[in-house]
Amino acid sequence: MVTFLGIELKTPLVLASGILGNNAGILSRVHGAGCGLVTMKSIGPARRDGHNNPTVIDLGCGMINAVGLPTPGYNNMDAEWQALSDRDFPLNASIYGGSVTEFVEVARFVSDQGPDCIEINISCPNSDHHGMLFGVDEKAAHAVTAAVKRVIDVPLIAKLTPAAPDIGRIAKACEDAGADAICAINTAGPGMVIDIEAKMPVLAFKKGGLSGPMIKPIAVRCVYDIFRAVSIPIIGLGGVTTGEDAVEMLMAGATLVGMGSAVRYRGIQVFDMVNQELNDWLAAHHTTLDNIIGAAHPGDSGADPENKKQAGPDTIPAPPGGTP
Amino acid sequence: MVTFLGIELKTPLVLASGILGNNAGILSRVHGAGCGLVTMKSIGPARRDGHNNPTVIDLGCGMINAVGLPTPGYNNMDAEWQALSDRDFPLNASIYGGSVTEFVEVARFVSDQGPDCIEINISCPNSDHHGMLFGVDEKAAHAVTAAVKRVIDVPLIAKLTPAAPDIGRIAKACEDAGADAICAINTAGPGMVIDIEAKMPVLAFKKGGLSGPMIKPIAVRCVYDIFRAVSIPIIGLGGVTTGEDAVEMLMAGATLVGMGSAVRYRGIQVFDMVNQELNDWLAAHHTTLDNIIGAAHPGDSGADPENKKQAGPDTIPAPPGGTP
Amino acid sequence: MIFDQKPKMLFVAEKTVHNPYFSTLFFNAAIDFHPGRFIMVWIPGMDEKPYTISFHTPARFGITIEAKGRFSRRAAALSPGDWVGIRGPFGNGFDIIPSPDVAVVAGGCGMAPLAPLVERLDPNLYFVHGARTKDFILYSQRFAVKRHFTTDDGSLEHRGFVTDLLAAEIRRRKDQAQPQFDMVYACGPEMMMHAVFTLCQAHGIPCQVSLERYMRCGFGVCGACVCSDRVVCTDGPVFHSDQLQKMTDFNRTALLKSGQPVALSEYVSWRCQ
Amino acid sequence: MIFDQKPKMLFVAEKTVHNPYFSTLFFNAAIDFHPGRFIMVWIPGMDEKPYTISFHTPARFGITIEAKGRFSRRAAALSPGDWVGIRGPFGNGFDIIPSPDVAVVAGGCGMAPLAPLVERLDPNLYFVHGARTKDFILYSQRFAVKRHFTTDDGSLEHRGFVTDLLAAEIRRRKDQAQPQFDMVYACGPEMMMHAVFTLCQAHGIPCQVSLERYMRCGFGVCGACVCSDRVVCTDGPVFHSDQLQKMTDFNRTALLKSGQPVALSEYVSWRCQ
Ligand SMILES: Cc1cc2nc3c(=O)[nH]c(=O)nc-3n(C[C@H](O)[C@H](O)[C@H](O)COP(=O)(O)OP(=O)(O)OC[C@H]3O[C@@H](n4cnc5c(N)ncnc54)[C@H](O)[C@@H]3O)c2cc1C
Ligand SMILES: Cc1cc2nc3c(=O)[nH]c(=O)nc-3n(C[C@H](O)[C@H](O)[C@H](O)COP(=O)(O)OP(=O)(O)OC[C@H]3O[C@@H](n4cnc5c(N)ncnc54)[C@H](O)[C@@H]3O)c2cc1C
Ligand SMILES: Cc1cc2nc3c(=O)[nH]c(=O)nc-3n(C[C@H](O)[C@H](O)[C@H](O)COP(=O)(O)O)c2cc1C
Ligand SMILES: Cc1cc2nc3c(=O)[nH]c(=O)nc-3n(C[C@H](O)[C@H](O)[C@H](O)COP(=O)(O)O)c2cc1C
Ligand code: FES
Ligand code: FES
Repeated sequence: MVTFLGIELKTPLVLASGILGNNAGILSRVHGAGCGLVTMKSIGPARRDGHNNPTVIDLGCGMINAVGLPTPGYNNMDAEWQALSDRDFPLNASIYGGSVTEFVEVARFVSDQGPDCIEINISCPNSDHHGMLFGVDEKAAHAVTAAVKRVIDVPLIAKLTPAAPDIGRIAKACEDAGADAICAINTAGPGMVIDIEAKMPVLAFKKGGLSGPMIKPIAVRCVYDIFRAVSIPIIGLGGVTTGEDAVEMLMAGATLVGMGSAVRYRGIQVFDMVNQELNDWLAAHHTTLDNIIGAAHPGDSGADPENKKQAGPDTIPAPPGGTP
Repeated sequence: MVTFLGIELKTPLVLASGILGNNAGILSRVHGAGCGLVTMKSIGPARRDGHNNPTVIDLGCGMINAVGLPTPGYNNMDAEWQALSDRDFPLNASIYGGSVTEFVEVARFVSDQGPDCIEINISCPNSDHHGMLFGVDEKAAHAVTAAVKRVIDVPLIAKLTPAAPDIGRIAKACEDAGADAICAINTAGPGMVIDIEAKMPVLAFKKGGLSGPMIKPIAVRCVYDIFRAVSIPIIGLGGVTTGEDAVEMLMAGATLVGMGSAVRYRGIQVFDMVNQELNDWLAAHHTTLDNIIGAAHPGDSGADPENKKQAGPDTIPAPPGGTP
Repeated sequence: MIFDQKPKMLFVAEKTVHNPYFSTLFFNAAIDFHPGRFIMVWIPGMDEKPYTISFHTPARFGITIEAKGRFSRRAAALSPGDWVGIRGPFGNGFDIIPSPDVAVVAGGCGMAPLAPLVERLDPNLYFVHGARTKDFILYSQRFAVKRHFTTDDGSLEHRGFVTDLLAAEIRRRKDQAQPQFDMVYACGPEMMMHAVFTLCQAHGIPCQVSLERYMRCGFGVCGACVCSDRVVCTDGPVFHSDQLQKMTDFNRTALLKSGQPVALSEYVSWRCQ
Repeated sequence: MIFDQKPKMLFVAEKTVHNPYFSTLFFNAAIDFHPGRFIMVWIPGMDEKPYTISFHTPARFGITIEAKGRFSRRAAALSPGDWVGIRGPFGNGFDIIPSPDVAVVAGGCGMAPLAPLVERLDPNLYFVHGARTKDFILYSQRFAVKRHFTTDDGSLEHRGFVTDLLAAEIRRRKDQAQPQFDMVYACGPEMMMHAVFTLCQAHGIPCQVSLERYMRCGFGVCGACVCSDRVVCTDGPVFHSDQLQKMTDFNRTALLKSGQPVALSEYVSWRCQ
């Protein structure tokens, strides 16, 4: 059991938004497979089909996608909200908008549906600011966070993009605006894959975000930077597929660990597997989850170390004899 | 034979800066192994040791490095300049500085040593602007390019970082400031790899740039964006290891193709190998190098299509029967 | 060998035009085949859609396309020498039961995944194929085994539904104390598959059906294809009756491209009429 | 099994203190060994440096460290149970010539890469080991084969240089019309290796020596370790005389950490005196 923003989670693992989370049935199944907090596919202000295929392509050490934020629109999913109202699992509702007004409109409605928390996906283009992503600009990130915070009754998680020139400052802006937690990272890049026989980008949208193992170093760096900038908890996400990856994220400063693309590589049961691997690692190292959060930071790290559970330099004993 | 900025190159392949290029002997050997244009390790204003080890770590689908721009300093390498003056291969001298003044100082001296071209590595922190990279800011990129252009006698290549929010605009700023070509990309990220037993980032500098196969989608996207923004030629670089990767870069808009990390995966002979694979591909497709440059762009692409050799929609016949 | 990563461009090696509605495209490449698995077919510049592998030999495979919408009309109009991108195969495929007491029930171009299955089943199987008219019959020369036809207009054999024949055969076996079916395999319009499922459930016979949903990734990540708590591209497309029983979305709900859940009737008949 | 990607943390399983200058650390892990190959040893928070594998069995290997500088003193002071990060192995290693007519010439802790080589060579080899004094002799109990010693101060056997003995033995073979050496292997200070090389060249005998340069990546990318047109970490560290002949930097030039080329004398004696 882990407590996160007052929510009781059975494991410290989170389902990333946009992965499977398209209906109550699959969200429940992912929870049943060992995921503490499941996140819905990002919900937008109005029905949107997203891009034509190809939209998601595996590249071996990760994947590239340009799904294009398809959404029924928040007010077009009554049956789904109905089904979710009976749920027996913690739910994170991811939302997006093209402007602060749209974010507020969606957030207000979604908050009334009773999710356990709301995640704002501020990695989408901001129509108020010439299409720049909300998440690369401190002022825009602050504005949208503050505005959403004002209209919702549940904890607020700000999901950041690694495209930010200084992700720590964006996180701080969100914290200052009232965010209760940070989720990092959204996809990296963007990238492009050209098929040389077709002489064409493979994705219909041409460019797409990168996810999976190949972005893990970027995600770890972002979480590390954010941990030093804020004192709210972090959902560390990006390229995690194993218990050891989860430990790495936790040591970088994450409180919870998210997974998305990992479902491709190890199936839905990846949550149970990673949870088991994580627990085995903790047991073998005679330590606890709380003790390793932020353990890779030298000395006094985060902005407000009092608020964080961080391993002292000696709390992790040498690893057991298994490895050598 | 390829002509690039008036320089005759025996192949369209380029050695990336910072890979091996530490002395005349190895530069000559890399040229002998099939590399058309060899680039020196970036030369800075004053002797600098760079970071302690670990500085370069392989991650399987790429590598992470924080070498820390070690350099003897431009005025501390007389024997090297002497050895290079007798060379029988085209030489690209990469330089860096922490301010426009430093760039100019290094460029002026290096230009006198007679390289065939000079590449400015504007992916380093800009001390005039609070450590922001030169390459993420249009004004800074323009300023340094224009200043260097004024003091050198050889063609100028601006090497860009994928960290730029809009790399096409940076490229355009460099072109406007007089750059004769663009080289893209420098390392992506930055990333971080934490060793969970040591509870510490593996790199002594903690964060490092990503290179090799895992950044190829980012590099291809950058080259694609730059091709649409400028009409000067592009050295496409980042994750290329095979002839097919080279074709992909060319189709994205590169005129020459660079390789760095590939040396790790296929040895120095990777240049001969990729050149052979590229030629085989072109022959099998009854086409030429010139014909495939920018071929992945729909219709009229680059800013000034007249200046570019670009495949018309019909110039590439269907691939040969080999594949299916 | 083609893989489930980025598409591999293959040219159409051969094409069979079965009738104005159905065509089969053949590709010369090895693929890791099992009856019921599917591939994603990319027409560059247009779109990418899932198609069942309907023919397979070690160095060649084929897909059978019903020309009905924008994409499938274009795909069916491809000629030998034209290029498409293929990735796959994806999905689980059918569980093959080595028994003479199995039935195969095909509706329209639901025949596509079932045809290579039939070729691997016991030749004494019971095989029904329903179609709108005799002009919609697929693979008329393909099978060595006996096939019973039903048509909507009676233009070939029985006029009516495939389930009419299946129900009759189940009853006959019961009445004559012959061994009952060990498995019924069905593919066709979801309403038809549901009717088969209901019939089988009533008689305690297990069945397997192949579902269809809008797909993006094909490998269980994007969630476009979910049906209740099942992921059609990786848990399916073939589902056993014990799973179908728990899938309340079966024959009821499907997600549009936007992710919006709608009644199956609104989701329309994608592939089969 | 350890790999040449990111470091793998291993604890020191056992430690042998040979004398105040030399210690060997043992690790219980499998490694893809060939005499002359090396690993990168990371002391977290400090630095990472290359060390030759000086002991090897299927499930264990060891490195022998001469405590001389900041890093090597700290490494040599590690105790069983302490952790270091290891990646590798890197480099080519020695070509093993199965002949009794080979010589091995070790200077100081240049013995480290040569010791496992000696164990794989013909026991009738000719083996010289030079050291400052008898206290600097490494592995006094290790070898079944005869070893000739030279010391700077005459505290053990011959007073003088290893090349004195090697030259005498080459001459003796010539004079007595015995088979000449098919190969001479040497490791030690670069000046010593150069003397061996020059001697061998004069007699038309091939030799192999193991070079040292400042290293970063260990896998042929960063260029820190270049010596003329050779990449010491991947082309070497072992070089044949026909290559050495063309390497004008051999015994002359090396790059500092900054990349600045300096005279070898300025580059100092890294590993061996
Ligand atoms: C696992 C699997 C295997 C398949 N195998 C085959 C096969 O072997 N042969 C075959 O012919 N087909 C097969 N299909 C169906 C195929 O993928 C296409 O859906 C079919 O060819 C129709 O595509 P289209 O673009 O031509 O039709 P469309 O133009 O897309 O329209 C066809 C019908 O579907 C409706 N429709 C289109 N898009 C949507 C949407 N987003 N939401 C709801 N309804 C929509 C349209 O209204 C129309 O009535 C398979 C599908 C799946 C999932
Ligand atoms: C392939 C290879 C195998 C090796 N195997 C062994 C082995 O088996 N055993 C062993 O003991 N050592 C070995 N070494 C040497 C080892 O890597 C270290 O260099 C050695 O231990 C000294 O390191 P240190 O940090 O203690 O010394 P330092 O403190 O670095 O100094 C040692 C000497 O080197 C000089 N020096 C230090 N840094 C630089 C620099 N950047 N440029 C120029 N000079 C410098 C110093 O001035 C000093 O005189 C090997 C080296 C290589 C390349
Ligand atoms: C197919 C796909 C769709 C995604 N859709 C969303 C989305 O709707 N909202 C969102 O915030 N992130 C979305 N993401 C990003 C993921 O939530 C996650 O941040 C990213 O994939 C990195 O995690 P991973 O490496 O574990 O996949 C999507 C990722 C993928 C691969
Ligand atoms: C070890 C290492 C050192 C590098 N040093 C430099 C450098 O000094 N100057 C520079 O412009 N780029 C440097 N780079 C970046 C490369 O030139 C190149 O842009 C990048 O590695 C992407 O290409 P690749 O994927 O082919 O390696 C370095 C890269 C590596 C891996
Ligand atoms: S198509 Fe993406 S999960 Fe099934
Ligand atoms: S140590 Fe990097 S090339 Fe040799």
